[in-house]
Amino acid sequence: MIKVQTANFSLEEEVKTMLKKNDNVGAISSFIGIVRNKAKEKDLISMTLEHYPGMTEKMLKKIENEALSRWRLLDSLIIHRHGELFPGENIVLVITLSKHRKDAINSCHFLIDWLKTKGPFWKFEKTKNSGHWVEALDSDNLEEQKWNI
Amino acid sequence: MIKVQTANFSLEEEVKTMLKKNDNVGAISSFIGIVRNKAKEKDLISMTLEHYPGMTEKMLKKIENEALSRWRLLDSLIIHRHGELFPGENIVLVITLSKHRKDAINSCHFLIDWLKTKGPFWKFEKTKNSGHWVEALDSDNLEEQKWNI
Amino acid sequence: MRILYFSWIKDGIGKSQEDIDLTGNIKNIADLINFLSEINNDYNKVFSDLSSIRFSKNMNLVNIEENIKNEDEIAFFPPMTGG
Amino acid sequence: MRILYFSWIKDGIGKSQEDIDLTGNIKNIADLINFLSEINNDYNKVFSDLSSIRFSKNMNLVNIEENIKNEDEIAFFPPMTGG
Repeated sequence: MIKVQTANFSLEEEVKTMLKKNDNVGAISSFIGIVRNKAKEKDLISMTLEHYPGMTEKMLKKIENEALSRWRLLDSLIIHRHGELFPGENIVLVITLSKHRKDAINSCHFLIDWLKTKGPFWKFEKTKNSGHWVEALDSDNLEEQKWNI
Repeated sequence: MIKVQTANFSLEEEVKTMLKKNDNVGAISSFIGIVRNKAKEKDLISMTLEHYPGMTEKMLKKIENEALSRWRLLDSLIIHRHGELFPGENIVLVITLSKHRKDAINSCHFLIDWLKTKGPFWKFEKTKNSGHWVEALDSDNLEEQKWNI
Repeated sequence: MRILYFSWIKDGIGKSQEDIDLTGNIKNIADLINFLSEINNDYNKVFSDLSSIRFSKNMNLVNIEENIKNEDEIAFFPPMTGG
Repeated sequence: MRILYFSWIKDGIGKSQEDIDLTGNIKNIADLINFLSEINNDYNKVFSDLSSIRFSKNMNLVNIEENIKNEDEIAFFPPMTGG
């Protein structure tokens, strides 16, 4: 399942919901991305995530299907927030459920690497006296390329 | 931090506690291992985890330190339960916190691979008419060897 | 044709979307960029370094030679950075 | 010397631990295994296939040539399988 929303999420609630729907789960991997309180050594006031409504959902669905086809997963979830977020707030949640640990761990890693470079989001960091759009990192591209999408 | 205990754990509670202690967290990776309801196609009644008190804590502490030296982590937690556990019950929890996602994800993966082959635990699976000790898997050894410990 | 702009491209042009009527000589994304670049100096500046701009047609990433029609939705944005 | 047994080794021998006094000719783990194997048929059976047995001395994994003293705690167990 994928959700693109402004609201916060609860890891425990989402895990509970997924466990109710799925039988014989042996492994749960999760990843949470959080707004840090520094942006390039400066105190961050907020981070605003802009996205492309419609395309975001389409691309997240596509990559979730890719994960489901590559690994033996019982279930998966991607929640990505948008809007203005403050330091310490959750940005993104990925959860994968499988029988065996390898499938859950690798697919979770794959999904988060992919989101970094292919999720149609752009981040504006507001600091005390200025603001700037976050540039994509080459290192993120290298991470993502190892999955051979 | 490491904990070896019979009691259950709460992912959300542990994450909250770790977030309170740590500043500027950008990434949280977690893994939960759960008792499945089948053992070699038979219905599982329970899985009893035996361990070597003292050695378990010592080895878990050692590998946690190894993870902290290999990756830039803000915090880490390993909780491993022992005793008789029933299908659907939690067995193990690994949580890693870092600024950047790569450190949290890779160290979490490392810790769970290591626990599979080097955690001094032995599992007894009880099924309807019998019981057996779970054999270590060669595939788990291969997974663990890639970390070059 | 509906055109969408995101991130610093939106800021540079000063709008997040606009509708234009495709003229016959705009066949692909490259043609569209040339057309937009001539509107004024803001557009010209935004499209001066194409290495940092990505394009989509109807919500699919495409390259600069992609053919376009008046019914398509085109978007311009920097490299994505979610997660 | 305190000796601990785990998993099917414990089941096979019928106890989880025992104390023995090391005699002078037991210098290492291999000697200890030979000594234990002669106690009775249960021990003999357990120690018949050493490829599936691991050893620790004072809670550190060691190999079969490891020297041992009367003060050491030795444990025998199958390959570990946590997580």
